[in-house]
Amino acid sequence: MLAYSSPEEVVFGRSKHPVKCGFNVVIGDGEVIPEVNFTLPSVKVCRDNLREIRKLFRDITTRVLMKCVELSQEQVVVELEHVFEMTQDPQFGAVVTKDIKETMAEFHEKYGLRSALRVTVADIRHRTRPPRMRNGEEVEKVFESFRMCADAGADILSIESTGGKEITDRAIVEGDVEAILFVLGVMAIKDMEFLWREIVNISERFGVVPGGDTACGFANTAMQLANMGMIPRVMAALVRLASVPRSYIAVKMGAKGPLKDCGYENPAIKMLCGVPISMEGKASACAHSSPLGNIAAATCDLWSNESVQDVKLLGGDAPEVFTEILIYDCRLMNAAAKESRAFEFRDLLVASDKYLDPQALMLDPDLMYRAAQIVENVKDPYHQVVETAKLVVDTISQETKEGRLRLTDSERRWLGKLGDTVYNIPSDWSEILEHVEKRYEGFFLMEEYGLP
Amino acid sequence: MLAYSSPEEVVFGRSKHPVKCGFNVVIGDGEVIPEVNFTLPSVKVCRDNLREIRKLFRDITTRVLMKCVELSQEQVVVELEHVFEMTQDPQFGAVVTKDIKETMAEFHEKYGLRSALRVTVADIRHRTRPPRMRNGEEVEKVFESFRMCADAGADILSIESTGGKEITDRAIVEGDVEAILFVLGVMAIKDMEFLWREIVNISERFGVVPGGDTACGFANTAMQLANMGMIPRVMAALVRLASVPRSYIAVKMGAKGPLKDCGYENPAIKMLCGVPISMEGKASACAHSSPLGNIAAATCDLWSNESVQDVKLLGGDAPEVFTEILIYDCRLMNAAAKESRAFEFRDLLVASDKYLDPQALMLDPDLMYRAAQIVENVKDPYHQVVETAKLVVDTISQETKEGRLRLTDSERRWLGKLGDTVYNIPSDWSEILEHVEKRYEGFFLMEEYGLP
Amino acid sequence: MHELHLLSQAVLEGKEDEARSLVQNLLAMNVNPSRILNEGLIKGMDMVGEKFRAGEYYLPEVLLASKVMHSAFDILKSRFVDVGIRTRGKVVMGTVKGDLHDIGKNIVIAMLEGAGFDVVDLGVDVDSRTFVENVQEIEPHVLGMSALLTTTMPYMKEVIEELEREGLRKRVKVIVGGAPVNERFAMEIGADGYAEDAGEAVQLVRKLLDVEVG
Amino acid sequence: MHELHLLSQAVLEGKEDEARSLVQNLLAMNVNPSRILNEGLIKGMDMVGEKFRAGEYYLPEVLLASKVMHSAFDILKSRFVDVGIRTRGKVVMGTVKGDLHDIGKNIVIAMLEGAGFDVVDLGVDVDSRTFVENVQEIEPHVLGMSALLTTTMPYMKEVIEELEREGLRKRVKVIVGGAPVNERFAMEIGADGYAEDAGEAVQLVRKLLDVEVG
Ligand SMILES: [Zn+2]
Ligand SMILES: [Zn+2]
Ligand SMILES: [Zn+2]
Repeated sequence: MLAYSSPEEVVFGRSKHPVKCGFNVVIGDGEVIPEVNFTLPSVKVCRDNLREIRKLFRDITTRVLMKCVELSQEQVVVELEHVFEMTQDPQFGAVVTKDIKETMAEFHEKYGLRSALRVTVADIRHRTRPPRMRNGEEVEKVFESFRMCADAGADILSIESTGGKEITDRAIVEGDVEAILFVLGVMAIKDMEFLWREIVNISERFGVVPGGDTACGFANTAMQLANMGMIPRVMAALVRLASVPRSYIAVKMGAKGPLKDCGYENPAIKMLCGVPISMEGKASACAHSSPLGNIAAATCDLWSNESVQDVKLLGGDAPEVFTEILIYDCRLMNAAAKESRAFEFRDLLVASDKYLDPQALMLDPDLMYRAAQIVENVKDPYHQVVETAKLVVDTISQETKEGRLRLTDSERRWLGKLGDTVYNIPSDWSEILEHVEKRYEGFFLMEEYGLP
Repeated sequence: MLAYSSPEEVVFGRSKHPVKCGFNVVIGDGEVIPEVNFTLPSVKVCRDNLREIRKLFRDITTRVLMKCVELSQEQVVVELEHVFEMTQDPQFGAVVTKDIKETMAEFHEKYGLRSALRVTVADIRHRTRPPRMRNGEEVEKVFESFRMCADAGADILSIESTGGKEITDRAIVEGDVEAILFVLGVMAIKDMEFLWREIVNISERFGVVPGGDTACGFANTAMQLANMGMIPRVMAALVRLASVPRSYIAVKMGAKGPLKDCGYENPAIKMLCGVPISMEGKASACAHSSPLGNIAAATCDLWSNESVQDVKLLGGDAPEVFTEILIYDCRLMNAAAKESRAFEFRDLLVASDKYLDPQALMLDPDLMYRAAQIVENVKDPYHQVVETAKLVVDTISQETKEGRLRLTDSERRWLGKLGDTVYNIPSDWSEILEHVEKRYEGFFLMEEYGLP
Repeated sequence: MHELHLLSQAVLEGKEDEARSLVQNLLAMNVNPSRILNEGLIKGMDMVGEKFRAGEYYLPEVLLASKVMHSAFDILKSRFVDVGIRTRGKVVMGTVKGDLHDIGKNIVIAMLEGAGFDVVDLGVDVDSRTFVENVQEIEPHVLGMSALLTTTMPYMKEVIEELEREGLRKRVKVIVGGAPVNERFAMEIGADGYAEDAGEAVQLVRKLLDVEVG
Repeated sequence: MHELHLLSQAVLEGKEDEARSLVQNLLAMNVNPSRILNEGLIKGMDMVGEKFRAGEYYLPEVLLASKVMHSAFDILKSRFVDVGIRTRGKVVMGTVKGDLHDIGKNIVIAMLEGAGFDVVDLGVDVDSRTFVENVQEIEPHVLGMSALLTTTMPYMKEVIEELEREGLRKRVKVIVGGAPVNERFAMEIGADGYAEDAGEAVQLVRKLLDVEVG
C-alpha cells in the first residue's frame, strides 16, 4: 500500500514520517526548510592547503547561517558535498565536517538557530575504469568516509551513487535505451542494495540519519545533455521517471530521508513510503539550468540550491545570496500552508511548468503517483522500470496528441523510437545482458554487481 | 481620484495604463515580465577598452536572451544601467545602447522574442561637491546622454536621480529626520520637477517612453544601513514610505512607467495613476539583501534582479542564472493569474513578509494605498511627506502594540523618537530650511534647487 | 551519380550494411576512391552535421552515422595506402586530476572525430605527468583539458606550467572547457583557447589548426 | 568619582552642554586632565561602542556621542599641550575614481575617528595622483580605499602600483573595502588588508598599527 491514498494528498512541507535531527530540526513536519549547498571557489583541494580550505568552509557556513539569523529563518539544513579528495582522504572530509558542525553549534547556542548537517560522500568507486564497486580500496574509502563523517558530526548521510553509470554514460549519448533500462532495472538496483545495506548499518551504529540517494548520474546527466540539445528531451524524461525504482532501493534498505535534492524522482518515493524529500528547482539555476523550476517544489520538504561556489556578488557571496533566495521561496510556500492554501499553491507550482517540457511533465504529482503505483504493484525492479518507461511514452503521447504538450518534429520522431524500444523490450533481462556484455565490453565488471 | 477605488483591486501583472514599447512588449497588460539587469565584471570602463566592453555587453545580452528562448519566455525587458563613465561620455553610453538593441533585434527576428530596452542614465550631477544640479557641465551631459541613448535605441528612459542626496547621505547616518523630510518634501521635489520636465521633453522628441525615477539614493541607502545595523529599521521604513511624493513627481511631469525596479515606493504611485511598475525582491539578492523578498512582488508588472555582475557560476554566467530565476518567479505569478488566483497569490506574497520587518510592512498594499490617498488629498508635497511619515509611525506603533510586528527595545525607542519628530515638525518648511542651511552648510547650493 | 547519393543517404540514416555494400559496388564500378570518400561518405557526414545544428538530429544519430562512415571507410582504406590520407590533425584529450566527469569530454572527442580529427583519450583523473608524457610521445597539435569542478580547474594551470618546464608549451595548442571555466580563466592560465560547448570546441580546434571547414 | 561617572554618562547620552560643564567643573576641582579624558570621555565612548555592538545603539547615537566627546575635549586640549597627545594613528581615506559612493567610506571614517584615529577624507572619485600626493604629504600609517562598483574596483590596483612606482608603498599600509571587494581580491592586488564592514575596518587598522584595543 502506498503511504498516500491519492496524489491529491501529497504536498510540500508535510511528509508521513518526518525526520528529526541535528540541532532540533524537524523535516517534513509542516514547514519547507531551505537546504543550502555550497562548494569552494576555484582553489585546489589538498592537504597542503587544508588550513585555507577549512577556513573557507567555516567562513561560508558562518555567512550562510548569519543570513538565516538576519532573515528570521528558524530552521536550515546545510549540505557538505564532498569533492573527490575529501572521500579519497576520509580524514580530510571528516575534519571539514567537524568544522561545519561546530559552526552550526555556535549559532545554535548564540541565536537558537536550528540546523542540521547533511554530508554527501563522493562515490569515488568509478575512479577506476572499469569501476570496482564492491571490492578494493575505493569502496573501503567510501565506507570509511561515511563512518568518519558520521563520527565527526554529520546528521544525515547521503551519496549520489553511480552503480551502472559506466554503461549509461555511453548508452545515453548513443541512445541505447535498452541498455539504460537494463542498468536502471538490474545493475543499479544490485549496487544500491549492496551500498545502502552498509550505509544504513553505519548510520545505525553512529546514531545518524541515513538520508537517501539520487539518480543524478543518470537522469540529471540526461537532463543536462537535453538542455544542450545533445539528446531528445523525451529521452531525458524517460530516464527521469525510470529512475524511481532504483532510488527507492535506498529506502527499502532502511534510508529514512530526507532524500537528496537532485533526485527529481523523489516525489514518487515520498508517495510510496512517506519519507521527506529534498528538491531543487529554480533556485538551483546557480548549479544548472532546468526546465522545471517551479514544479519541482510541488511536494518538497527541503528546498535546495543544489550547489553554488563561493564567489563574490554585489549583494554578498553567492552562498549567502542563494540562502536568501531559498528562504523567501520557503517563506512563500509556508505562508500558503499557514493560510490553508498549500494544495492550491502546489497546483500553481505544477501548472507553471507542467507543459513547459516533457521533463517537467514527469514531475506532475499525478504521474509520479502512477509511477509509485507501478513500483508498488510490479514485483521485480526490472519490470517496474519497463512499466514506468511505458507510462512515460504513453503519457507524453497522450498529452501531445491532445495538444497540451508541444514537441518538435525530431522529439516526436524520438518518442516513436522510444515507444518501439520499450514495448518490444525482452521480458527477461538476461536477454539484454548479452547485448550489454557485448556492446560495453571492458566498461564494467560483472562480478562487481553480483552478476553471473 | 486614485486610479483604483481600493487596494484590493491592485495586483501584479495588470496596470490601468499598460505601456507598449520595444519589440512588441506590452507591460502591465496581464502578465508579469522579467526585467533583467546586469553589469560588467571587474573591468575598467574607459575608451581604451571600449572594444572589450562592447563585446562583454553584447555577450551578456546574447546569453540572457538565449535563456529566454530556451525557457519559452516570450517577453523580456533588459535594463542597461549606466556606470558613471557612460554618462560622462555620452557617446560611450550610446554605443553600448545600440549594441544591446541590435542584439535584441536579432533575437526578435530569429526567434520572435519580444523585448524592450530600458536605459538608466547615471546621475553624475553629484560628482561635484556641492553638486551643481541645474547649471554646468554635468547636467548637460545627463541630458545629452538621454538624447543620445534615445536616439541609439533605448525604449524606456530612467534615472535614479539624487536631488538632495548631498544632505540625506549625512542626515540619515546622523538620524536628522527633520532634514530628511525637508529634502524629500522640498528639495527633491524641486529637482524632480526640473529634471523630469526635460526627460519627458526628450522622450517625446525621440518617441520613446519616459519610464520613471526611484528614491534609491534615499530609501535604499537607508535600507542598506538598516541591514548593517547602522540605523534603526523603523527609520528606514519611514524614509521608504516618505519617498512616495518625491517619486510621484516624475509621473506628474509626464513619465508613463514602467517605474524603476529599486523604487519600493512604486506601488503607491501605481495606485495613484495606474502606471505599470517594476519591482525587485528576492531575485535581487544578487545585488543586495532585503527584508521584503516576496511582498515586493505583490503589485509588480516587471520583476527585476536589480543588478548582477557577469561572473561565472556552475550553472552559467550570473546574468543567465538570474534570468532563469526571474522567469520562473514570473511563470508562477502568471500561472496564478491564468487560473484566476492572482489576488489570492498576491495575498500570500504579502503574508509571507508583512511582519518580517517594518520595511516590509511598508509594502503592504493597504498601507501603500493610504500613502497614495495622502498624496492625492494633501496639497503640497512637503505636507504629503509629513503626513506619510506620521502614517508610518502610527502604523508601526499600532502593529507593534497589537503584537503582530515585533521590534527590539532599541527599535521601539527610535520609533518614539521618530514620533516626537514628525508630530512636532514645523508646518512651514522654511523654518527647517534655516536648520538645514546651518547644519549642512557647504554641502548644497540653494540656487541649484531654485531656493531663495 | 545515383549510387554516391545513396551512399550519403545510408550514412545519414545510419545504415551500416547498406553503406558497406554501396562502397563495394562503387569500387566494383571503378569509381575513384577519393570520390567515394568525398561525395559519398563525407557528404553524408556533412548532411548529418547540418541536421544536428538545425536540431533535427541528436547525438545518438551523429554517433551512429559516424560509426557507419568509419565502417564503410575501412573498405576504402587500402586504396589510399599509396597516396596516404592526411588526418585533419591530432588531438589529445583528458579530464584533469581529481575530476571524474567524462561525458562532456567524450562528446567533444566524438564531435572532433566526426569532423575528421585523430583523438587520443587519456580518460579522467589525469595528472600532469600523464598529460606531459602523452604530449611528448604523441606530439598532438592540440591538447584539450576538461574540468567540471571549481576545485579541479586550478589543475589546468599546473599542467600548462609543467608543459612549460618541459619545454613543450610552444609545440602544442592548449584548449580548456567545462562548467566552471570561461574565456577569462582560460586566458589567465595561459591557454590558447576556450570552448563553451562541443560544437565550439570543434570550431576552435579548426581555427587553431587553420584547417578549412569541411 | 561621581563627576567622572556623570561625564561618561553625558557622553553616552549625547548631552553636549552637560559634558562641557562637567569637564569645566572637574578642571576647577583640579582633577588630572588625563583622568578626565580616560575615565570620563574615553570611558563614555567605550560604553557607546559596547552598546553599538550589542545592537542597542545606532550610528546616529555613536556620532552624537563622538561629537560630544570632541566638544568636551576641546576644553581639555590646552592642558595637554605640554605633554602632547599621541593620536592612535593617521589614516587617509577615499573612494576611487569613477565611483561616487561615499556613505560607506564616511561611516568607516566616523568609526575610526570615534576609535581615536586621525582621518583625512579625500572624498569620492579620487584619482591615483591625488591618493599618492596625499600619502606623500600626510604620511599616514594607513591608506583606505573604497569602491562600490565592479567597474571601479580595478582602480585600486592602479593606486597601489602608483604607490610602488613612487617608492611609497612600503611606507603605508593599504586597506580596501566595498560591496564587490573581498579578501581574495585584496590579496591579489597586493593590499595589506580587507574589511567586510566598518567595525572590521577599525579592528583591521588597529591590528595593522598594532594598537591595543581601547
Ligand atoms: Zn546531483
Ligand atoms: Zn548536489
Ligand atoms: Zn537603485
